[in-house]
Amino acid sequence: MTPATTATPTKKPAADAKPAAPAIKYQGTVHELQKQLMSKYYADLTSIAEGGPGRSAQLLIAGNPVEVLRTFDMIPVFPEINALQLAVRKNSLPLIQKAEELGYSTDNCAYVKADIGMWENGGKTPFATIPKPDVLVCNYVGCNVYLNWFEHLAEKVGSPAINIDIPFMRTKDGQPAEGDVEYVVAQLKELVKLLEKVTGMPFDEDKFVKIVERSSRVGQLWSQIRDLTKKRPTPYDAYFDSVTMMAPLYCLRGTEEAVDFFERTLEEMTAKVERGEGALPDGEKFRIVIEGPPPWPFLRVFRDMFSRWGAVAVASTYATVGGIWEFGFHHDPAHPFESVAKHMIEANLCNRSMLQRYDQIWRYAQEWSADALVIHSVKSCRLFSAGQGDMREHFVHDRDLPTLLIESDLEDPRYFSQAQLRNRIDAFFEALEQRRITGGKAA
Amino acid sequence: MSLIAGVDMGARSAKAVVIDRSGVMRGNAIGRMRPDFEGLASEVVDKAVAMAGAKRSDVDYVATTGLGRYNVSFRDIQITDITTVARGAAHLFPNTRCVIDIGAQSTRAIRILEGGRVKEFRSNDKCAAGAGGFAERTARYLEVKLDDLGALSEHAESAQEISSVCAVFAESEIINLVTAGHSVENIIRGVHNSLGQRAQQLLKRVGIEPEITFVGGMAKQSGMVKALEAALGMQVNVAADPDLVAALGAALLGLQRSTRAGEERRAA
Amino acid sequence: MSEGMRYSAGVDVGSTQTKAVILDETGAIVARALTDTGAYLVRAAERAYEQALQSAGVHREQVGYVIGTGYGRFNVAFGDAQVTEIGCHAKGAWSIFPNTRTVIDIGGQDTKAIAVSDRGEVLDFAMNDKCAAGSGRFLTNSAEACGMDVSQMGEKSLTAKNPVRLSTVCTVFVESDILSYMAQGKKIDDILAGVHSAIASRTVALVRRVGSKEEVTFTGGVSRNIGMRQAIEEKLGVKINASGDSHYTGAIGAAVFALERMKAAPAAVA
Amino acid sequence: MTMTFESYRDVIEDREYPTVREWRDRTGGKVIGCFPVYAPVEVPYSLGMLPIGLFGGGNRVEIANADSRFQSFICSIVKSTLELGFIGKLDVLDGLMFHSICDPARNLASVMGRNFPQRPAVFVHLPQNFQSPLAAQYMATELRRAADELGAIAGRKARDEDLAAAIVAYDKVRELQRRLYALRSSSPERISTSELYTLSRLATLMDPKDVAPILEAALAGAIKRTERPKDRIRVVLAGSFCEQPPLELIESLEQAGCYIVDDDFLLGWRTQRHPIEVNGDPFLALGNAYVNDSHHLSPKHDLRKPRAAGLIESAKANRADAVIFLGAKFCEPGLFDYALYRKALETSSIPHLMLEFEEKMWLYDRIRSEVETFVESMLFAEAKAS
Ligand SMILES: Nc1ncnc2c1ncn2[C@@H]1O[C@H](COP(=O)(O)OP(=O)(O)O)[C@@H](O)[C@H]1O
Ligand SMILES: Nc1ncnc2c1ncn2[C@@H]1O[C@H](COP(=O)(O)OP(=O)(O)O)[C@@H](O)[C@H]1O
Ligand code: SF4
Ligand code: SF4
Ligand code: SF4
Repeated sequence: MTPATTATPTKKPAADAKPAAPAIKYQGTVHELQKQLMSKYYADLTSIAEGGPGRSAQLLIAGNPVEVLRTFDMIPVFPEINALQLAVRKNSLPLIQKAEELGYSTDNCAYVKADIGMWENGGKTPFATIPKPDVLVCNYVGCNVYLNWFEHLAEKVGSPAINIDIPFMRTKDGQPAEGDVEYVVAQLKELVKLLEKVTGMPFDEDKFVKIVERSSRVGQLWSQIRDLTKKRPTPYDAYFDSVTMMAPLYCLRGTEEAVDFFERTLEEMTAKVERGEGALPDGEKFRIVIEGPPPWPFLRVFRDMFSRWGAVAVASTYATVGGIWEFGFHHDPAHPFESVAKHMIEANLCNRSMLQRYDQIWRYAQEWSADALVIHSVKSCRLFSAGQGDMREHFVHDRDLPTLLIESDLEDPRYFSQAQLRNRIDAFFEALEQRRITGGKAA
Repeated sequence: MSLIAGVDMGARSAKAVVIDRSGVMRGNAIGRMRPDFEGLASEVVDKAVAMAGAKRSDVDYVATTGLGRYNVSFRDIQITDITTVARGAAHLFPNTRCVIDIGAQSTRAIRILEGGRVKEFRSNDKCAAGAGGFAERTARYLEVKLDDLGALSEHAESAQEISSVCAVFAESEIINLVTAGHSVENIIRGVHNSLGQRAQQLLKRVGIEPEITFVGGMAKQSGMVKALEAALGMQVNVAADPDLVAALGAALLGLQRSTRAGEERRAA
Repeated sequence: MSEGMRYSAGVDVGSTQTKAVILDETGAIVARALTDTGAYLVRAAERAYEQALQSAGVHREQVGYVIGTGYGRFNVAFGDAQVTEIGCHAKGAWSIFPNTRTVIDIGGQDTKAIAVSDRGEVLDFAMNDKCAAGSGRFLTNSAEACGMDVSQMGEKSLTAKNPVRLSTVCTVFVESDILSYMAQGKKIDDILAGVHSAIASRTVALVRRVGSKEEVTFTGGVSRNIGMRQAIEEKLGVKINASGDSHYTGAIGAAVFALERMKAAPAAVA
Repeated sequence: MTMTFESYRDVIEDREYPTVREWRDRTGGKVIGCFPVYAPVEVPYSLGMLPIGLFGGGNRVEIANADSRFQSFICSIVKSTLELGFIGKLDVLDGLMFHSICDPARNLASVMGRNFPQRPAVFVHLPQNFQSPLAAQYMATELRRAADELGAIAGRKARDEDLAAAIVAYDKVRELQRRLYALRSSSPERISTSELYTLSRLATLMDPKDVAPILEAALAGAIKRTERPKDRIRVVLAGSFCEQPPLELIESLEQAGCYIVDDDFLLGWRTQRHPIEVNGDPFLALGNAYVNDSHHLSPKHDLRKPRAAGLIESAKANRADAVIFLGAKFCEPGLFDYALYRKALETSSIPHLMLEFEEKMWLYDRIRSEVETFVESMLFAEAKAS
């Protein structure tokens, strides 16, 4: 019998100061395929930047209306994805500092600062050259920083810009207010007019419907994939592995490649479920829900901190910033504009209130059978983080769900304190394990 | 002898400089900060006067600067330390266009016009508070003497990056680095580099223009000077007593005022 | 001491100070040691452990199991296992005061409030957020700015008549607050009382987050500070436990874990 | 001036909200707390309710509970407003009004809703697509929706004629404020910014009908003042549109040698540039005024005009020597604005200084030294003593 201590044994002799890094392999064929797709995507953008044919439009992740842009053959560029790529490759800090020299504050969202820094560098990054956009479409879906960001970009790069104003989910019944959908549809039609002007192409309604149809298909596949993590063990990590799938979900939604990618992903994951193969080679001990964006500059280190404990995410709110598909929403080719509008207003995390987010998490905890909630609070993104202390209070005291709150940043490496994070994560799982051994909750 | 005293009531220490009527420094002294501001100020002035071989009654005019500038009752005037630092730096190096001042608590970049007039300045951001105090604590952790920091840093083979914005967290980062087996020299160089980069960032905000004069206690650390020069890609001026520059500037401004006051009295 | 006697040990390598404790088979403390951590954690752990062994007159071979805890727990080179200090403070506090349901641990870098079960297990914990709000370091820096020693500041704060209010709980900026107050001519005891009160408020807020069930036990180096003890009691409105061993609580908890481990699986240790 | 400023000062710093309680006792009406920046105050007022400005806890309320909900990198006003709720100071309110100004404020609306379910929060989404002809119309629809929600609190239905009357009442206050601002700009020795601020703030805590006479008297008194202008620099302040600096800080800026000739304090409460014209739908009139005839507000993202243009215009129109950006610490939208302002100010060669404050601060040494130095550097051709 193991006694009720949760000590993690040190291999003797433990002269090595650093704990042995667990050699966990997380990759699958989906990751490979995603890499291929994304490098092609970035190659296309670089080609445009270098004077090749094609057009690009910048828009933002939250509830993005990529379908409309695709209809005009525009490649969507999401500055968040560029920023996160920069962070993952540890290129973000000099760019952030460049922006701070221009007068941006340490308290501004570091995604924006990295992006501004990137434009100071002429759009050059180690993975692509980002073309000057033909149009800036600020889909103002929840995040107020979006508005600042594109206002600054409009001054900086000088492209034509439009704000698509998406009314926040503000009503008592948690539904869009009367007239909201019509208001957004009308603005989408203004966007169409603008794009016609920018591209010189007339709007092709049939093409639009086709694209919405593919988006719909992608959404359905994605929701099936999301459903698989209800299985025990979960075939993939709904936080760390989901982020791999998010880039195609936004950059390529509406294309055949995306449909193909998600069909193959579903296949691979279903096969894993049938084999009883989990996300972690040593088995899953804790099923968690993770709230908040990941610390991109330290993604791997961060993931290992959970893997060491056999903790795997079965759901994450972050994976729904672009859209929530797992609760039944998908685009409707019969009502293309309305469904794009609905996606923007109600079917994504960013435009929903904190309390709706609490409900979403609680649903995950129950339907995906999670043992705990981990809140990763990032300084940059106040949309996520402002008020997460209240979220913790709610889950610990009202829902009795063990909850851990940790802090760092999604882009700025200066806010990542490894020892401190690890200490908290270890203590949290230590306590969970201890309680499991001694049988449920004491006291 | 007629002397003018400049007293800088800094965060860590009080400094006094006495100059004669031709603007030549005759004496100086430093004393560690303590709650009794008045007594401390008096003490450093006495010491500086003694060094000048003069008597306290030879001091005609006292100008104070620094955080505690209002707390010296025997002062004739108080001046903010950005103004005095700029004046002192311009006196020592007349071609100075930018001053970077790293003291115990704060880092400041100042752009000046001829004659030492302040054109623009920036203080460190709230959370980039790593200044001299941070270096002091680093020395303590690494179990080396403060006086040796500069030389040790120069002996570094490669700098170890310190990335935290906050000095509190940078300190734990340092412990991690030691634990991971990095050499003391490399870590100190890393500390200097990180302070150097921050200083460079601040300078950029006011606009970098040579010549740059580096003042404040941190300029006593040769490695810090090297790190700043590397970050800026240019040489900087460093005075023999960089931590006395604010006090010197105060004394010089005091001289200017007392001369003018004297003229006015004569005119009247 | 008889040859066959077996001991367990806990070594708490904290951010500021390293503590070592040795227990005999009955769980009684036979030695304590305390040393500054400095930057060389492995050495600090070794130093503290050696001191403890010497003061107990125990040989290394007689110690059956050693658990490392604290910030530098992975640096206890001679340890058999490690547990986070949150687990150890809970355990340690519970072993000293069995009715403990809430632990307040203020160490050098972190402040923690821990809800503890009747078996000494961690139920929930909350820690100060990133801005190092109100930890031992804050006190040390404040003491330094006031020109006095940490071991006296608590006492001194008790004589205050008009405590000041600090505008920050940032360890870096507190010094300039203190200097501003000195420049205003405020008395040192009033300033120190302000410092204690600021940390106590922060701490009490943390305690409320985990529920503040009685009894409350105060651990960590700062629990030696009488000014902090009183300030927290006042704000929390309940008496708090603190003992001469409070500073060693983490190490004691680790040693208790080690003892359990040793008794349960002697083979694993042999 | 014949008025006792001290009493007004006490009123604006008192979180028992004495004027509001007095109004409530006198009229039996309900009170709606409006979180900055802008609130369509005419709407609740037309329903017989008193809309009041919720400008945080100031520097007297200690945050003991709210920081468990909002992290240290969130601005003070968000935390102190929540704290006021926890310590019962918001019991004087029957409802709250929020709008989408920034992410922390948006989330605050939710957190308030969860912690104080008995006090309904009306969330207004103001338009952001100012290039679209739909914006004003959308706003009218949104205000009608808000009027329904507010009407549920008031227990009556919104009527167009009541709203038109409410617009007139607030227009009167705003007109007086415009005149006070103009007076301060032309002769800043006649009315100090701390006085003007106190009056403006008072206007967020009183019935417009009650506060108008006070403003009128203050204006008349100030015009009559004969004071010698001091040798100070003229500055425009920007950045404090939401969280407000302590009054003492405003005073220390003045003492350090600044005449403040324009500012954006409480700007949401006086955002309309002209009286609002109502012909037909008053909701649409409000929408139109906001969309087409209001001051630049930080949370308004109007792509029709560069953000800094308004600031530069104001600096020029008010013959300012310099601009001081006085932004709230951790205020994301404000800090974003600063980057654009800075560029524009540099292009227009207007000297500027960047300062950060917190409503809860009460030590001003650092800020004061900076301002003193700034003033020193502007006032004298040669380095001189302070
Ligand atoms: N002899 C020295 N060798 C190395 N560093 C020093 C020495 N003296 C002072 N310093 C550094 O300078 C700092 C003090 O700078 P100073 O300009 O005197 O500060 P302040 O004016 O704020 O008191 C100290 O924190 C220390 O890091
Ligand atoms: N004699 C004492 N009196 C008051 N406070 C003390 C005393 N000794 C240590 N401390 C405080 O305790 C802190 C260290 O606490 P400790 O629990 O050892 O921290 P850690 O585990 O993080 O190293 C110091 O920062 C200091 O503020
Ligand atoms: S605040 Fe958050 S959602 Fe908004 S741009 Fe930044 S990271 Fe994205
Ligand atoms: S503790 Fe560090 S991060 Fe927090 S306010 Fe202070 S300097 Fe900034
Ligand atoms: S002060 Fe700034 S960040 Fe805070 S609520 Fe107001 S606008 Fe938002």
